[in-house]
Amino acid sequence: MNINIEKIRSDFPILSHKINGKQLVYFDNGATNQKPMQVINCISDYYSNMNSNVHRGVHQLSQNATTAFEESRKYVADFINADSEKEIIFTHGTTESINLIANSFENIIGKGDEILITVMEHHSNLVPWQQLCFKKGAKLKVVPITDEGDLDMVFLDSMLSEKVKLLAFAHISNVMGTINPVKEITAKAHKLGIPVLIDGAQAIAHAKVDVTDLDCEFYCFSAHKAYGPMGMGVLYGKQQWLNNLQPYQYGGEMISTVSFEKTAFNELPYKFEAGTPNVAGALAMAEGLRYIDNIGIGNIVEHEDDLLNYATNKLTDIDGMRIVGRSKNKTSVISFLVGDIHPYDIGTLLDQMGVAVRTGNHCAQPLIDNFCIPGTVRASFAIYNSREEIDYFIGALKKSLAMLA
Amino acid sequence: MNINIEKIRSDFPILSHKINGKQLVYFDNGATNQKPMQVINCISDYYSNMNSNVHRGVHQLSQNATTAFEESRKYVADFINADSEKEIIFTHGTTESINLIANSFENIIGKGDEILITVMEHHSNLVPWQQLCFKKGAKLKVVPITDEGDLDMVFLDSMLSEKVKLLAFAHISNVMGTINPVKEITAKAHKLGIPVLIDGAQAIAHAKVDVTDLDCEFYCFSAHKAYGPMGMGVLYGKQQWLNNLQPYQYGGEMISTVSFEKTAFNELPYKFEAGTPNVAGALAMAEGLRYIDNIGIGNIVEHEDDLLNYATNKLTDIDGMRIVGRSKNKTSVISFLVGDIHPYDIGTLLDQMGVAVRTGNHCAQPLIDNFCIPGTVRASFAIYNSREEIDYFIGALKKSLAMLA
Amino acid sequence: MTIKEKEDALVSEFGMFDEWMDKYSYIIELGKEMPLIDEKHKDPQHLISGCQSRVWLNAEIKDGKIQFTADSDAVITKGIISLLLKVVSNEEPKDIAGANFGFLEKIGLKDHLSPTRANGLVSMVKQIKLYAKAFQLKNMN
Amino acid sequence: MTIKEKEDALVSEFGMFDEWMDKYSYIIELGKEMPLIDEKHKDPQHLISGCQSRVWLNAEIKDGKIQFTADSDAVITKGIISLLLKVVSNEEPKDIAGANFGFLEKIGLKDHLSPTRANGLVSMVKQIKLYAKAFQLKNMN
Ligand SMILES: Cc1ncc(COP(=O)(O)O)c(C=O)c1O
Ligand SMILES: Cc1ncc(COP(=O)(O)O)c(C=O)c1O
Repeated sequence: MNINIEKIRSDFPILSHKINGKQLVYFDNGATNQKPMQVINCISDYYSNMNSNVHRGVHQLSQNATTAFEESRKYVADFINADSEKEIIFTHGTTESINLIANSFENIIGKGDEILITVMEHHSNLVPWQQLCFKKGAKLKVVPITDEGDLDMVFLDSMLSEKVKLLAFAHISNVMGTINPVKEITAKAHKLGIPVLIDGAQAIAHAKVDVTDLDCEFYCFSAHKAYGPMGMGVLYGKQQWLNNLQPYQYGGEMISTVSFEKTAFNELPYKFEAGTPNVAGALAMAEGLRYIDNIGIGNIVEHEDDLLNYATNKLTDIDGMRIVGRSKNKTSVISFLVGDIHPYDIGTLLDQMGVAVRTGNHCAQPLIDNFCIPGTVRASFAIYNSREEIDYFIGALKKSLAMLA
Repeated sequence: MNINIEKIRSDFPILSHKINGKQLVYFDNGATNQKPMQVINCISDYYSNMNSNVHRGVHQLSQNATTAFEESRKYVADFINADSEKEIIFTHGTTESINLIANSFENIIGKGDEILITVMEHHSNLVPWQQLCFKKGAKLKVVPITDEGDLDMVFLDSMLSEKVKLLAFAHISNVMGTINPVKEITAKAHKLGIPVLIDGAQAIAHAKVDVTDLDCEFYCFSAHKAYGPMGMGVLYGKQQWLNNLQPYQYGGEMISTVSFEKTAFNELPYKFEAGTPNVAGALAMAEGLRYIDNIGIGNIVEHEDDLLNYATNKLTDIDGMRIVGRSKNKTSVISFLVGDIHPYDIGTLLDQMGVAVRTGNHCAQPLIDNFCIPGTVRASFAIYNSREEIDYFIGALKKSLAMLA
Repeated sequence: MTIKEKEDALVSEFGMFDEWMDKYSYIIELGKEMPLIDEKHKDPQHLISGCQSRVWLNAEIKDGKIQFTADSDAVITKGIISLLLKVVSNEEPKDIAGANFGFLEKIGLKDHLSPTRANGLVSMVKQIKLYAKAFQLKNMN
Repeated sequence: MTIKEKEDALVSEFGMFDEWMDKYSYIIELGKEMPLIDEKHKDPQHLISGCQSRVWLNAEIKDGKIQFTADSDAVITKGIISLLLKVVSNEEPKDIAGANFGFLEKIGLKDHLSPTRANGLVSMVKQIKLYAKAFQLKNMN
């Protein structure tokens, strides 16, 4: 192992907290992960030393804030290997990134057209397309999955057709951890000229993301799932696509000139960034990604894979254990059920012992319904988690099960 | 004076900074104001001690974060005297709040309908309505202003008609500081059954805002102009209106149940809050408003009025001075021009002396065009500014003018 | 026993537990003893919308007193419901309308009733009060 | 003088100023001496889109060397343009294409050329290079 977990843990102030008198074990990383001092300090520093509105000010504070803001954009562009920082639109999160494209596609989608998604989508990558289809008389088609939780590629092939105007799917499932073969699927879609949008919310902190290699048209993610702040996210889009799409919101920097009769819009990326931007958010997002870079995404994947395998083995030993999502290709997300015990009961007792997991449908209700289950308990790991924490969790889980038996 | 400026200044770390070797004098508060330690610490504390996704978690961190998040909503509701916290939609700023309503009005506005705005609107309260009108074949009508920068009430009366489906205007002009007679105008509109949206971006930190007293249908503002964080704002809306409007973005907490065939939306306020909310932002926004409350908005207005009068008198003594916006009813925003000197030149030289002002069209290009000027220099004050700073600014301005003469 | 007395009794019962495990085990036990809602009432009308576990509630009036029955698919939720019902069941509508379940705080379960909790217990309490009010109105007519 | 030599000359001239006021006064003076663009060229084609002050630029070739003229409605912008033009005017296209205006950093004006600056000077530099390239191509034909 190339990483020093103790050192990493000491970067995260919240990890030393006690919950119900017990040491916090934070396994709810799929929902949001914790923030290192570097990111927290970045926000404080920004507001203590350089806070200003950007782009239009002639004074130094504004100049410096603008420079830092645009350097953050460059950092993000490099992080996902985009061609240009013009392709990086700052949004407020994955959900907004997806809604932006869904809105801008109103001019592109028509009656009888199809939008293709998959059974494993998060509501944020489902409902925007569903509502767009309602509005435009188009059809939402859904690619099924196998029992293991992999996309059914045979179905996918048969569902790709000239009618499909967009294929939108998750890089990584937030419920099952399945890593979809993004590059392969994108290539299939491109053969028919279908643009591809990837929901990278669960991937950005857990896998190498290279949009040039993937060759997707759009890629979306949130800062708060990548050691960064809440309320900040990214829409990556290929320039020729972004140039052709209509703006989403109006006001502020996205305007070039305006009279009461007409408005000319600014160029990329500003065309899609209305209102005062979240400068602190942009800096802190870049700082979160820098945190990943400093450890190295390869090292992170290796460590999290180790946790995944370690935990999966231990869980499998438990009587009545059912792991939902058993793809050969998955990240450190484990959803499970034990016998017919309700996930809520397990989550509540684990909480008493300081272990934070998520329970429920994880904003992927159709996927949960697909398995005919009431929800799952989900443990999802991040760079600061350890085998010791998993041992403790397994002990706590066994205690809970004994109480619930 | 009931306030202690030295004490207040010591709350704002950035105010002790030097710019170009000179003590910073920050008069760009109309663009964004600076943050007190209380707000900065609130963000650090949140990420160090309680960070979690909200609403759906059974574990303690999530419970605590959810409680704090909803208490912030309650604080905001009380701050503007809303009936219920259901009327407080968290957005990312004024611009998004306005765009949300513009989008949701797509079902309400039709061909031949009119939307009424004023000449003094910020782009964010102009372009969304202009584009909505383009899209729906409606007409954008613009209420003119007097030479002093007041709304022309005679014109307003004549332009209000059954055709008008919405009246949208600024509580306070960001260029001229004019305080519009909001309550009176709203009552006029209501006589014809016209709903009213108020852009409160410049009012929230500088005037008492009481939405129940104003009786407006919608009120919008940004946290970053009220000592709070960037990337956070509010849309206040009357419940019966919000209930009838369609959602804006889809995904996350705004969904109640979902299948591939249909989606049921959550109740207010969640219906309009898609995606992971900015919990830190909500807490810090409430903290910024609490800062205002602790000083007392009455004391703030008194202090800022004093600064306004003091500065206006000193400026008026300068040869060739033209103050743009001379309403009897204005806040501490002073836009000016001197002779035919370009605002950019003045701003650049003031910056050399540590004085941060804004120059240009202040995102209100049509208003600037209305006066046939190239833009203005704008000095705008906040609670932490002082007469001494104004003295220094006047000296620096005179030096600049001598160089530019 | 009045509602107040029943609450006090529960508080002193729970006072015996030093360990959260004993407390929760007892809650789960109590859930098992709760008068269950008739299977035929487990329908959408009796379902309380909570985020994760499903909760059903029914109420009938007998000799001027309300008899509650309920169920949930999560046993801890069920246990806590049973605590609520222990206190209000077999009481008159007017007394139920005034109940505030303050005892939950004393036995360290208050957060289960917090409005932000994903178990629907807040809606459960609302529904209990609604039933009480409905029967009150009926009596007056 | 080569571009490099002209840059060095400016750097040493500005080296004389201890005070920012003297520096900016001098910049403003230089702006007044700049060869102004013909009024008839102050049209949208010659306008450089900058955020706040308007800037016009024209270029003509004479004996293989480019003669630039310009103007701005802001005198400081005008002064800085005059610095740029002092260095590149009357030079051959190929030399101008290679200029990087590094001297601005040495005289403490670099931030005026930052891409985030609201004065349009970056677009101005781009336009200077475009002219140089266009004339280079023309020469080759
Ligand atoms: C009057 C007015 N309206 C709207 C806005 C837009 O606010 P924001 O950029 O925070 O969305 C501003 C601030 O720039 C403003 O002054
Ligand atoms: C796969 C997936 N897509 C989309 C989202 C939505 O992200 P956000 O809530 O940050 O907008 C999430 C996170 O909850 C997710 O896991």
